[in-house]
Amino acid sequence: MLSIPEEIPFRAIVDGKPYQELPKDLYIPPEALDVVLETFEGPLDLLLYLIRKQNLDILNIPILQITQQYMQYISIVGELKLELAAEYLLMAALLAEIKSRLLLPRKAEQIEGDEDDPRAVLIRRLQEYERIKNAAEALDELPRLERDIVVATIDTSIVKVQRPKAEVQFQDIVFALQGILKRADQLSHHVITKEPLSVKDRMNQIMKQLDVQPSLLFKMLFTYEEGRPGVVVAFLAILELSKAELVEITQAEPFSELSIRVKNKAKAERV
Amino acid sequence: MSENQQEQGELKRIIEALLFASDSPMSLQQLQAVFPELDAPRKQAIQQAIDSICLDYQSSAIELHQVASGWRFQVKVDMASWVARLFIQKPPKYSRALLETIAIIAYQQPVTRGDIEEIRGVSVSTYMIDTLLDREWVKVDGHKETPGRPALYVTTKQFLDYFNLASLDDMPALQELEALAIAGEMAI
Amino acid sequence: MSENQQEQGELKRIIEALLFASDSPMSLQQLQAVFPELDAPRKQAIQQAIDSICLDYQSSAIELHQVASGWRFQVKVDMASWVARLFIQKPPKYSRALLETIAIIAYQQPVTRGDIEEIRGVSVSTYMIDTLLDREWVKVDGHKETPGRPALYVTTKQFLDYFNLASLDDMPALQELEALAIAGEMAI
Repeated sequence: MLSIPEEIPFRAIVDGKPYQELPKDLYIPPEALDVVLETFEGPLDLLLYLIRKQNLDILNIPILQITQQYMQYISIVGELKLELAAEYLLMAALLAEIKSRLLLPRKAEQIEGDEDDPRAVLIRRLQEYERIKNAAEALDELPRLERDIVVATIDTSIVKVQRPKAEVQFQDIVFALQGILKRADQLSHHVITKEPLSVKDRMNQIMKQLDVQPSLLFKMLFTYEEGRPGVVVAFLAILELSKAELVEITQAEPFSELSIRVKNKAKAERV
Repeated sequence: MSENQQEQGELKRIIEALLFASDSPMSLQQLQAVFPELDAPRKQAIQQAIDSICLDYQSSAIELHQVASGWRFQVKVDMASWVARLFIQKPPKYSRALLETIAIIAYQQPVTRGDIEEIRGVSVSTYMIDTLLDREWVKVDGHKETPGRPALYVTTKQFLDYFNLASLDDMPALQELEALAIAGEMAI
Repeated sequence: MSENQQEQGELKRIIEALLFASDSPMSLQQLQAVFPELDAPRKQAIQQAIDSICLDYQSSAIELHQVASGWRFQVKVDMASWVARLFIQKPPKYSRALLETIAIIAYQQPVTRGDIEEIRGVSVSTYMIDTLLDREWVKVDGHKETPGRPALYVTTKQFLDYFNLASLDDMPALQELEALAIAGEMAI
């Protein structure tokens, strides 16, 4: 699981190590890169774009090729110092996982159903997303009020009756205002929880934890309240630390718990 | 003209007047409720009047159209470009994110915010949900019995009215999902 | 049908659509101005179209009627009692969005539409502002000296009268609001 192949450029996401040149098979013109995050609605949208751009069959996408393109794309976005949404990193981790699973030898008797094929899950999500994406486009084309539909109105001033006006208690206004305040309150809390997760910060955090306790169980480095993006960031941080040879990942025996240990105390001070 | 026909002709004019005068679409029930209780026409008679009015306006610039919350007179769609010249303000444009979100709610309802995020693969902002609630395109319809009891969102009649639809069945058909048939061998 | 007749028929439909779409009566001049300058019909042709529409609606529940500022469709006099029943029946209800808008204007005046949008977190429709202006609960009181010079809205005396308040100071103090203002959460 941890033997992520070297060519996956996680490094660029973290510290923006400069590339000498742009990858040749990148399908997005470099000048368009600064608008990409606004252009795509998310990682699924980007993947669909990469697949559709090359006329690939969604049911049989070459995972290796698509993974490489996706990684190149997000590493360049990372390099341009754009805040890369955690969702994009999550997808990168998923692709890496699928790729590594495909590289592993499989037991002969293990005839997997579609549900167990990691590609099947991804393909199903891509299909479902594309369906909604198309539906949203179709919805946008329906005739609608304010754009294509105008209600026919006539004058009714000859009707003598005073049209009743809406009755409002001042209390209604106070309630309405309290509603706004409550929402504003929730919104401000929301902003705090939505603070972007940074791999670099997480690396520092882990090293600090290891300062106190030189060896930690792998699972202790994850905060499940942060959800999947948080898990991905922690995972990437561990990989980075391992790659930089600041920590060591060990396993006492097969299938036992992994633990993380400081590898070089002197070097750690410099992170 | 028989007395019956005369009555039906009069009913038709009343229905026509009411539908033109009302600010919002009117259902058969709402039309019926305008009449004195003991003298109210049957819904079938009102429907007949509506059918007849629809025919009358066939060659006109307006039409009687049925949307989710009832019937309304509206300018025919082929006149839209002319009518648009009357209005200085540009019609609002909706972002892809918003359209995708409302599409998910419309097709998969009831859904939680988490369901929407799962399908779109990105987080859904509070602002977006608020905008949809504010426009009264969606409403909260109960809570899911899972941890946190997240709100379940459904679309409203106003949403259908806005998009000129009479029911959810009139939404553009979702494309079929192609069956997954991944070969046993997983090529890389 | 000659080409000329066809053109006149098309013109008639456009005029009909415009008169139904417009909120206020339209004069021949205003109708003419809707067309591209080089392609505008002559006033005489527009008048002909109007005459023809008048005939079409003779047996209908509405009529095309000329008032001082132009032509408008209106409900026929003999239908007035039915329309009156409709209006009595349907006292409108203000939406949450509208109540929030008036609340913000009352407590934060003077405010621009942008201010209201910022506080509510969603866009504010023209319809809402128009409803409040119509009701004479708010009025425009100058413009903010920022780009676009947006209108500044304040509440009116009628607003205070309706709620039986002698002055704005009589509004209940909202401590939460003050707390939030101190915390700088909202641009006040």
